[in-house]
Amino acid sequence: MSIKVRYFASLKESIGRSEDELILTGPLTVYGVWQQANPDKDKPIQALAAVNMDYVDWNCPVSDGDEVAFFPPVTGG
Amino acid sequence: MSIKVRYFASLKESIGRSEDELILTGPLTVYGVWQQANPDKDKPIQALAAVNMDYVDWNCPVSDGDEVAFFPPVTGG
Amino acid sequence: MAVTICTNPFNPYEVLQAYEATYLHALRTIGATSLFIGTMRDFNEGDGVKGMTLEYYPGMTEKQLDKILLDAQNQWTLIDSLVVHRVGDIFPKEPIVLVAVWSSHRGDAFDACRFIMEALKSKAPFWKKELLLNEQERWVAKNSNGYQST
Amino acid sequence: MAVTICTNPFNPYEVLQAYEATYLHALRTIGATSLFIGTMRDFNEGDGVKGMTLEYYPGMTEKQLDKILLDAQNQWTLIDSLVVHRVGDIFPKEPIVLVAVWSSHRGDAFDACRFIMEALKSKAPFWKKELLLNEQERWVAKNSNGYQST
Repeated sequence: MSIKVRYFASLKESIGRSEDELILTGPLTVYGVWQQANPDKDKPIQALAAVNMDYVDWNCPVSDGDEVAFFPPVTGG
Repeated sequence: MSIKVRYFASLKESIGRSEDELILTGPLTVYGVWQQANPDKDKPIQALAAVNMDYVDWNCPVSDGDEVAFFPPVTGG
Repeated sequence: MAVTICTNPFNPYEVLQAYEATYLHALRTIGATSLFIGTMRDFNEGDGVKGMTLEYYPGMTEKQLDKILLDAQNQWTLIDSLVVHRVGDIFPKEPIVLVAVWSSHRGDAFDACRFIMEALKSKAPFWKKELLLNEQERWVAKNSNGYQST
Repeated sequence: MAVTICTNPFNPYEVLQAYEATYLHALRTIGATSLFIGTMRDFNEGDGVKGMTLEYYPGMTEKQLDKILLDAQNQWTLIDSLVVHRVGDIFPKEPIVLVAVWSSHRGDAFDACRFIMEALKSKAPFWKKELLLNEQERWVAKNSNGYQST
């Protein structure tokens, strides 16, 4: 399946990329997507995750075509 | 001593006057001022009292030259 | 800190821009502005209302409002605060009251703005007499707690 | 209900007057308007700040803000609500966010405005990077609770 991965703000800077296009096989969670996209990097402790622009737990399963996003705590307003 | 008494809103309408000028003798409380000015009328249950534009209890003593005001609960805003 | 009683309709957004233009606009420490505008509705307690007359106690009203703003300044960390209140004849859709609080932080601004509004409702000497659709007049007996259906 | 993300400076009072002019100005049921304006300060966490860049997640930011406004409409009795938020390069004194809530009653307006602002602070995907007086850049790690010295 094909997953689009996006990174924002300080997480984007520390990873050095704003997005990945992953081609994956088998059932996978958000955490699995992180591991596939960043095999050499632990999940940042405070990082948040979203699937298709809704907040999700890191153990949420992903589906073909999903957009998965990782970012630090939000600081708007 | 000379006391100016003022009435506002529904209390002014029910009394039929907006103010009284009283010449009184001896120590007197706000409640005493009401009784002197309105001998035939009980103190309205919810009425508030002010002396020199500050809220006071009805047992507050008054002094020569004071402005005493009586009015119903406030309804601004 | 400023308190204004006005007898004519006012546009709260114009009042705010004019007030900020005097010196607040130049400050770089303002992080939060909390505002409340009370407007005349055409209904109250289940009845249609055509208009109202707002009576006040000149002198005492300003004195009590000044005390409320000072109370707020003492309880929270504020930069400035403002109250504008109409008196006289008022019609539906017209603003009755504007409360504005400027602060560096939103918590202080929110808390103080609400405090000022609730204190005004319970302590500032204003009295509303409503003119109902059936031409009857009635004094508003007391202010509500500010929520629907209560 | 409306959510606007804007890349250029905005005047909140002009935005409000324009928004109200579309239909709210004609309503006779509005009794309470609660507003909050967040403005850029020239200091944060003890350091001087020259400017900031606000990043967001196009699509998700609007989606989350829409949900917050819907949440507020479900919890309180509101007539309308509005959020305007800046993104991009921002300088001290410029408005960052405007929250507006129109209701018949002040309790509903106050509660909902504050709820929307706090929910925005904790859930809407925006990220601030500050440019300090010493030319260093720093990402704001997390939002404060909104009070002085905390």
